[in-house]
Amino acid sequence: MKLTILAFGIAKEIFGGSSVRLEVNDACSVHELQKFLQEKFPRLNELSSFLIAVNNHYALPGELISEKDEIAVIPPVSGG
Amino acid sequence: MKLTILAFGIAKEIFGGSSVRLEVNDACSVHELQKFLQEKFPRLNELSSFLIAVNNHYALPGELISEKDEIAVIPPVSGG
Amino acid sequence: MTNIQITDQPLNMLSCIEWAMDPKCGGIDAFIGTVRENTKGKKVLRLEFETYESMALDEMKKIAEEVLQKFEVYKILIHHRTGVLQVGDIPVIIVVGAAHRDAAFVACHYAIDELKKSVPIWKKENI
Amino acid sequence: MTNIQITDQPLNMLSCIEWAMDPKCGGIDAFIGTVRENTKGKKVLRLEFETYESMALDEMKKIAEEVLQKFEVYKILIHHRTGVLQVGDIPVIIVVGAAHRDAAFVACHYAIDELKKSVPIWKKENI
Repeated sequence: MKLTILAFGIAKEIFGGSSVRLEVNDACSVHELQKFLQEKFPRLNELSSFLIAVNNHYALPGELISEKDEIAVIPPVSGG
Repeated sequence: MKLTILAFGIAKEIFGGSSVRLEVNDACSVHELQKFLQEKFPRLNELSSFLIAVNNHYALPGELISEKDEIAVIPPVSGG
Repeated sequence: MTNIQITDQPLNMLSCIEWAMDPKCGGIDAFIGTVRENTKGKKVLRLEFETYESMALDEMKKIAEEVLQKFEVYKILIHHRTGVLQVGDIPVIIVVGAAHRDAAFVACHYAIDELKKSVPIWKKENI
Repeated sequence: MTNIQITDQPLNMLSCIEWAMDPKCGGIDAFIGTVRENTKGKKVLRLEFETYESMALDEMKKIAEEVLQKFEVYKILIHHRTGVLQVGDIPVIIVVGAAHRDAAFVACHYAIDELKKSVPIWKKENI
């Protein structure tokens, strides 16, 4: 399936834009997506952490992703 | 010596005014003054506590009072 | 009651605090974050705050609801500003109204700590 | 820096908070006390605050100096109002400015706790 992945903060610089379109396996888990992104964008490994948000909430590693979900890469936050 | 003692809060009601003039022994201590006031104004015993301020600070029981000091009776405070 | 907002306009301290005032409340605690001239020893001129707005609003609402459940407080407001801010500008205001002051302090401190952990907002230096 | 005041005029929240803002400060905590409609189950309409002003100012200064020594904070303001106040009116404002928020919260909480213990101000109900 084809996913559009939103990027924020430093992830935007790593992706070279505020979103990226990627082809991933169907029924991909959050954990698999993280691995896949780390391979594709090795600079993600330089971050102390990055999380995946699915439909505006922090997703657990085992959660399955479908094509209609809103997916985002969340590097360490620094608001306030 | 003759002292003018300022009263605030409930002490004002007990004294029947915002100050009272009293004749006390020379070189009277803060503790002695407290005892003396309790005898003269028994309603002071109904308070959970009352302190004596000498020249705008809380005085210790052993402190000696002189005629030129500013003396005040401080019932439990309730500001804020 | 909760009052959550993300805006690119200057935050209005007075109206934020007045929102939290209530005849039932005896104590209001307000945290006002300001842009400091120094971060980790580096001179700061301005910062840019970026947000994933839909998710940030959800996370801020979650924090506010949690605060109302966890602590004896009546009202919580969380406003965050985005865009480019200068030193002295206010990126965040949190106001908590409670019957008693201890709950107001604890709840307000908790809310800003949680905001800094989970709300998807990012500050960028060197802009 | 300290800013201590006792006044019979309404307190100005905005100018109190603005006084504590500083390029060195990243966090400001403000405590705003308000007159509640209930105290110990009794309905309150208004309260009268009386003070032993010269001593109260000294005690407030002592608290402020102690806060500056004890905690990592730059600025503390303590303003108290006297006279007759209605429900919703503000008898006290304490504002603390610090580089980091934890110190601001702890110092502000400490200051209001100390004020309630030692500053010679009295509230009278039934007036």
